[in-house]
Amino acid sequence: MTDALRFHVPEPEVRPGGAPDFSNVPIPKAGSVPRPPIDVDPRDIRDLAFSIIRVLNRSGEAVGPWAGLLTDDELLEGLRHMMTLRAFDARMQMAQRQGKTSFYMQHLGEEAVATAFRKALQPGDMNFPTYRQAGLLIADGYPMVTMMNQIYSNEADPLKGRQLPIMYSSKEHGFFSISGNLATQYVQAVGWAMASAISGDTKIAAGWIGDGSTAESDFHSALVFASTYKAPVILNVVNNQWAISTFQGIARGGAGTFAARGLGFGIPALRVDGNDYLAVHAVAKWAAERARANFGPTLIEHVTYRAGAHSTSDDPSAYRPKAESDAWPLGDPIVRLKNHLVLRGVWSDERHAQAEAEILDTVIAAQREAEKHGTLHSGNKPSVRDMFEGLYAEMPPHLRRQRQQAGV
Amino acid sequence: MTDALRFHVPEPEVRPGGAPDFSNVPIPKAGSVPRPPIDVDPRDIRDLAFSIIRVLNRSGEAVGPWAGLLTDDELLEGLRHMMTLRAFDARMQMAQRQGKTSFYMQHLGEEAVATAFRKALQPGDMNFPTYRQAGLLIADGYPMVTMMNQIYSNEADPLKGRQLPIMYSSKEHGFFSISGNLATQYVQAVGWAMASAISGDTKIAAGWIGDGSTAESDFHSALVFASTYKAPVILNVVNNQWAISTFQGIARGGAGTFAARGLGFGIPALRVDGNDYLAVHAVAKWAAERARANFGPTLIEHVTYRAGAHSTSDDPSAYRPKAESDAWPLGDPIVRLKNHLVLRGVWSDERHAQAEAEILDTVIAAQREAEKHGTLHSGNKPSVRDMFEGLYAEMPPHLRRQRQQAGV
Amino acid sequence: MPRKTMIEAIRDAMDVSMGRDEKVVVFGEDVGFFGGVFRCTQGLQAKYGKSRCFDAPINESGIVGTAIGMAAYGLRPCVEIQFADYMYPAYDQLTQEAARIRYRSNGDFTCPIVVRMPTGGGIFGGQTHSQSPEALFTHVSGLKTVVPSNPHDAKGLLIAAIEDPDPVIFLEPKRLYNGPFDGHHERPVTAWSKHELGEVPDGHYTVPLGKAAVRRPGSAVTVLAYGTMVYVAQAAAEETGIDAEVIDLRTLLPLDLDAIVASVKKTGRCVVVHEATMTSGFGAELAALVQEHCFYHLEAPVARVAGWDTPYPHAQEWDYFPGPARVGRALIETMEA
Amino acid sequence: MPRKTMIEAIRDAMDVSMGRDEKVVVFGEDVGFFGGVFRCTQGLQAKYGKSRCFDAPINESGIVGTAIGMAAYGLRPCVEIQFADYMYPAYDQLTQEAARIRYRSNGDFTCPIVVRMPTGGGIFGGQTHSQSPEALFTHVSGLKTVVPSNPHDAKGLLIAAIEDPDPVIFLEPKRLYNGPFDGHHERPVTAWSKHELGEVPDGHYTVPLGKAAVRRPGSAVTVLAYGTMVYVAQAAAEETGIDAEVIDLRTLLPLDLDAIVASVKKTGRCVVVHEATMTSGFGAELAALVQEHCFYHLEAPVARVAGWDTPYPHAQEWDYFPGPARVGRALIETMEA
Ligand SMILES: Cc1ncc(C[n+]2csc(CCOP(=O)(O)OP(=O)(O)O)c2C)c(N)n1
Ligand SMILES: Cc1ncc(C[n+]2csc(CCOP(=O)(O)OP(=O)(O)O)c2C)c(N)n1
Ligand SMILES: [Mg+2]
Ligand SMILES: [Mg+2]
Repeated sequence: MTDALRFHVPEPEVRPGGAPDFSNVPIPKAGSVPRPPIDVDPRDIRDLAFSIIRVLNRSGEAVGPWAGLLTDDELLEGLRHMMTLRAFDARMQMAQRQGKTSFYMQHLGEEAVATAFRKALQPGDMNFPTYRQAGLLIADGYPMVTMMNQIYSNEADPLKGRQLPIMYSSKEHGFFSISGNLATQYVQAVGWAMASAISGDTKIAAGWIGDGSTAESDFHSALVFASTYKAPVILNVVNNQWAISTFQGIARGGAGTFAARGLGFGIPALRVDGNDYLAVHAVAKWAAERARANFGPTLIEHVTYRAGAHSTSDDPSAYRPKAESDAWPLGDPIVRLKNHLVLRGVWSDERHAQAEAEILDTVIAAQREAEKHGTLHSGNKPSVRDMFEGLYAEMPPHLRRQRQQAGV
Repeated sequence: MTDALRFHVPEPEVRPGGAPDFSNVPIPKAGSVPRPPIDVDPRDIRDLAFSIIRVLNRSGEAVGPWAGLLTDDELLEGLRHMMTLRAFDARMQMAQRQGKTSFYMQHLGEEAVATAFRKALQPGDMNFPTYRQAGLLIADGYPMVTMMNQIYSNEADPLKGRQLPIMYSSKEHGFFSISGNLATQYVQAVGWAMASAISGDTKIAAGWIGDGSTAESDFHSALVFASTYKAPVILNVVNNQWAISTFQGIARGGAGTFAARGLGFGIPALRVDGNDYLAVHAVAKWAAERARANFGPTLIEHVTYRAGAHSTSDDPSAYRPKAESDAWPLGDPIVRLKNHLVLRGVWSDERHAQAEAEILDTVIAAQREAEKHGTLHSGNKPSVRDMFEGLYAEMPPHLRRQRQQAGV
Repeated sequence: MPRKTMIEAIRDAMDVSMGRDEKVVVFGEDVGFFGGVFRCTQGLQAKYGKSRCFDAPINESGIVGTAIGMAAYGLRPCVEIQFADYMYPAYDQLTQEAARIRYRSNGDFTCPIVVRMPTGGGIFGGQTHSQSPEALFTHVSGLKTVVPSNPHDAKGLLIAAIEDPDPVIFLEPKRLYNGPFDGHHERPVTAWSKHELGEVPDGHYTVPLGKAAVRRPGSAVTVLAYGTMVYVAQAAAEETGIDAEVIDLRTLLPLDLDAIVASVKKTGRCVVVHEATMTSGFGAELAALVQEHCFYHLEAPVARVAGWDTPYPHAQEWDYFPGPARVGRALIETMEA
Repeated sequence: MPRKTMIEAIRDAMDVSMGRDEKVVVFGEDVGFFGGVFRCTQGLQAKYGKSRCFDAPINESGIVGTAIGMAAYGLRPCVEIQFADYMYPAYDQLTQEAARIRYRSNGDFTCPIVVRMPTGGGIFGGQTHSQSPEALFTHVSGLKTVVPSNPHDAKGLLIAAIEDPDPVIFLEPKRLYNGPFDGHHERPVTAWSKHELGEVPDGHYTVPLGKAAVRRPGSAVTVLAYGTMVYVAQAAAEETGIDAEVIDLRTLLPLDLDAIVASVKKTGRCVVVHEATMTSGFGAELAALVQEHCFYHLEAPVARVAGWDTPYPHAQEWDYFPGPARVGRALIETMEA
């Protein structure tokens, strides 16, 4: 007689009330994963999908074959970008609480991912980001005031109040207009990269997706097209362990890792310590070189942890232990890079504290400047006319009638 | 300076006019692939996704660890099923040419896949087939007359003329209503299997998809859900090398095989010689046992060749060499099983010829019977009332009004 | 009688249904442990176990696709799409599969599923948390589409939907979750505890699909509305002093055409309101039907008030929303026509 | 002037566009080497190379999704969905992405793509090769929707669509591919070579989007039609002897409302016809607009003749199809009303 079937629903190790437990997360030693040549046969590096590339060790040293790509100045700049992003987040989070905007999403704990990645790209390359990659803009020098204008939907909002806060767009900075619909843009990144190849250009694209969103179908579409046409694209999965209240095990299912998804497509798949600025940058650089040299796509899983709430509408204490973030074994990306720079003798606690203060001043100054243009519920706003405009290159008659009806 | 990017479009080895070439298709020796225990850790059998499980060797012997599951009588029955399906196809193909129906799709060269698979299932299990698995019905004893009534959309059509020819449905025979939309049912199979597990039942499900259709997003959905909830489902990919005019390389991209797709989900993935009745049956049985024993899903890639046209609307000579089918290295499934049975001394050329004639008679008799009920353009038809009925359990008022308007 | 919010009423409907029929299962994104981002499924996993209420991967097509398979097996899945704006990946499964399985298999297989989704704007959700896609469902033969406007109906309609033998799209106007909202966003929010339709009987009851309700009797003009717009229409009637009859359609398909025709024949005028984009919205169908069935009784063209033909903007939310001022203007124009 | 089938005209439009602008790329399922299951792209790969015309994986969402990315890069993709019935997996990309990119980025990025798809029934294609989903596009702000009815227009409209700076849905009535079909399926097929609208000028020309054409002038009643129904309407007019003015809308969005209103004000009566399912079909929008803009000129309710509210059946295809008899009856009833 056959036993009855049982229904299996994956569960996180602990829930609120329990003690955080990451003992099941294997963390390879920094420097232990080899760096293959960029023309490697993807079949020869399948194991990289199950390891983690790390550069900074516990003592703050940069070790192993992925180390040594960045100068001290570049690292100091990276530190500043991460600190800026964190300060920016804190202010905007507060601005939302003060009713200056409707919504905000922060990057706490994940600052290294996008900031380090951005520096591996070249001008003209294009990112197709999710809502948690503002680091791309910060690291590319996009003005914070403009970001805030967008968040406030004020009169200077470059998107005219049409988009939700943080759904930035900047072609100039290689940052594709963010969509609120998850995963849709992953496959668009592949299309952009295909277009670059079709045009005999040298520019590459990067797609971004969260761990939870890899479950969406467009993730598959992206891999199918990238694999088939060897598109010059970097496919990033930011595994921050959570998708709102849902732990990564629901999206990942029985696969050991998200990087493993690449194996079924013959796409080289690497996992990287997402809280290690140097590692993220080195892996991104490797993938960018591959793409630009016509070797096709690379899948990168950035292993990190969403230390904050999903968004200002979320309270994570309802679904995970409060202290889970402190127990995260890969540490804090800012602290780790700071320690490394201190160890190298180019940074100190004092300079760090000073930089923090300076950065805060800059952010606050930007905020003051932005608020001169208004915030969501006060001051000047994008006009009602702006609501009707810009949908089509030329306004069709029915919309013109509606605009007249609206009296604008 | 960076070189310009190049756009890569995969191409089949040969096109019409060229000589068929399958030298790039590695065919392992029959009997050479081990048979793991059903509780195997999927990580330990990743190589099975790149090999081919085969039982019948070139001499017609059944060899290796996957052999020995079926009695002579069962094999003889299997042969009869395949021959019946082939004869059925030939008659229906002709019937379409004679204008008795609008459309037909045959299974030529792929007869082993569904017929052998069906015998590994138990009553109550449910298939979610594509349009190329009529072998499931034939092997389960579903009446050919009923199939033909459906194909003819005649007065006895169990689907009342509503569905395209060959889009059968039979709950009783574990055959879910076929959809004309590719891939949609793959994930439904997973849902059915989840329901069985939720209910503490012992029944399992099987999903079916073609090589080309694995590119569809629902293929991904199915793998995500099956992997996450360890659903008792067998996920079949029938790789018959072609998707209408498109060779399998477009869907497969840079992956070596379609089975490889399972690796990214921790789902055991096996490739099987789809033209080998014994191998298909043995692999199906293994997967069914796993599913029933709560070990979750299995992905099976059936390696076969679509020897005929895609459908009656298609002419393959426009996109592949005419003789390509003869060059297919895995041979013809009927010939191979026949040879095996002859070798075993339970069959002969004479009996085969005789069986062929008998089967043809049976098919023709069924056809005569079906044609008594009419064919698409002649004889009695499902009524116009049938068009309005059965959309909802109870006909809503607007449809009642429309039916009255139509005067029925 | 106990007063409940619409969220509590919806949760209660699932609770009652799960308690009565073990074939009812509930799943969706964040629906299990956490109980849904709007908390509509809170407590159901704890009460009925992980096999009856669980978290799903973020894949709407997979959620609906597996629900269809479960329904074919014999379960009665009631699934949640986190926002109606995210139903598009599931649109293929809903329209090409769920809607057609009974028909194409001649009843061999059926598809009793309910797909719940929060709909509509008014929470500064921008273009991806504000959509009202009802017309995309009413155009599809084989689906039923329901839009409750209050806790009492929400519970009764949801139980009826779960018990219905066919697929039902259940659109929940999220701006009504916590109170009847009449479009006056500048005023304090009213709670359901202050409203008689917040009274939700305990236990099992149904509100039948396909029956409209008159929310405000009147003789001068008929207003056809559903969801949030029911309250906006009532407010517009009060504020203009026009004796409008406000009909809450509740179910868009099957539609209660008899109730509509009876009212319009009485009033001779009709205004149709909805929040969705105007062009090809469900209001078009309503206007077409009204002029077809009441042509000789109509004293003015059927007017439509709807969301503009643009995506739902963030900053200009209240310029987009067809509030009481715009509806009022349409009432006046229709009376003066 | 050379006469061409609609297939040849469509191919010619892509050929001309690819020749003039190397940013134009064409892809889709079976579109490359083979030239498409309806052969609309035959020869383009051979002429322009595999980088400009190629086969795509069977993934409609991926086809449209990559096209959007290409458009953002600066190309002008013109992609094929093998049948309109298979556009549903791409519906999310079309409606939530293509339609909104210009708007939400305030023009920072744009999406000049064309998505071609064969539509409509009449080839015994059953419920999955016969659909007419135009209303699902006209409800979505940001898209344009075009339905040509003859080779001349097909070429000119397709070139205009490819050159348009915004996303265009291009629906090709497959029953018209080889000849003007008036619904008399029992009669021999007419070829385009016998029809003056089969005359297709060589080289570049456009038919502007948003402009209707009067196919049959008349004074008794206006018939609004597009695609195959243009010929059905003409046949119905001839057969009933009713002096109907048949308007071929050509573009559904933007709609040529001026042409419609002018005609209906002249005739005082209107019949709207389409093949798609009636409820919430584009006919609803047309009827709503006509009664709104021509109320005081209307002498009868606007009538709709459309596909029934069921999936497109196989055996009962001609009972489903709104042929000349049904349209004729509506004309008579509208005249007698
Ligand atoms: C298509 C779609 N479905 C659902 C949502 C609602 N939603 C927004 S964010 C989110 C979780 C995403 O998690 P993950 O991909 O891990 O990204 P993270 O927030 O962790 O960066 C969900 C379900 C959405 N925006 N779009
Ligand atoms: C969603 C969808 N897209 C496209 C089609 C058109 N179509 C029908 S069969 C087919 C090829 C399928 O190839 P494959 O999956 O390899 O199955 P095979 O025909 O070889 O058995 C295509 C593209 C469809 N039916 N549904
Ligand atoms: Mg996450
Ligand atoms: Mg195939």
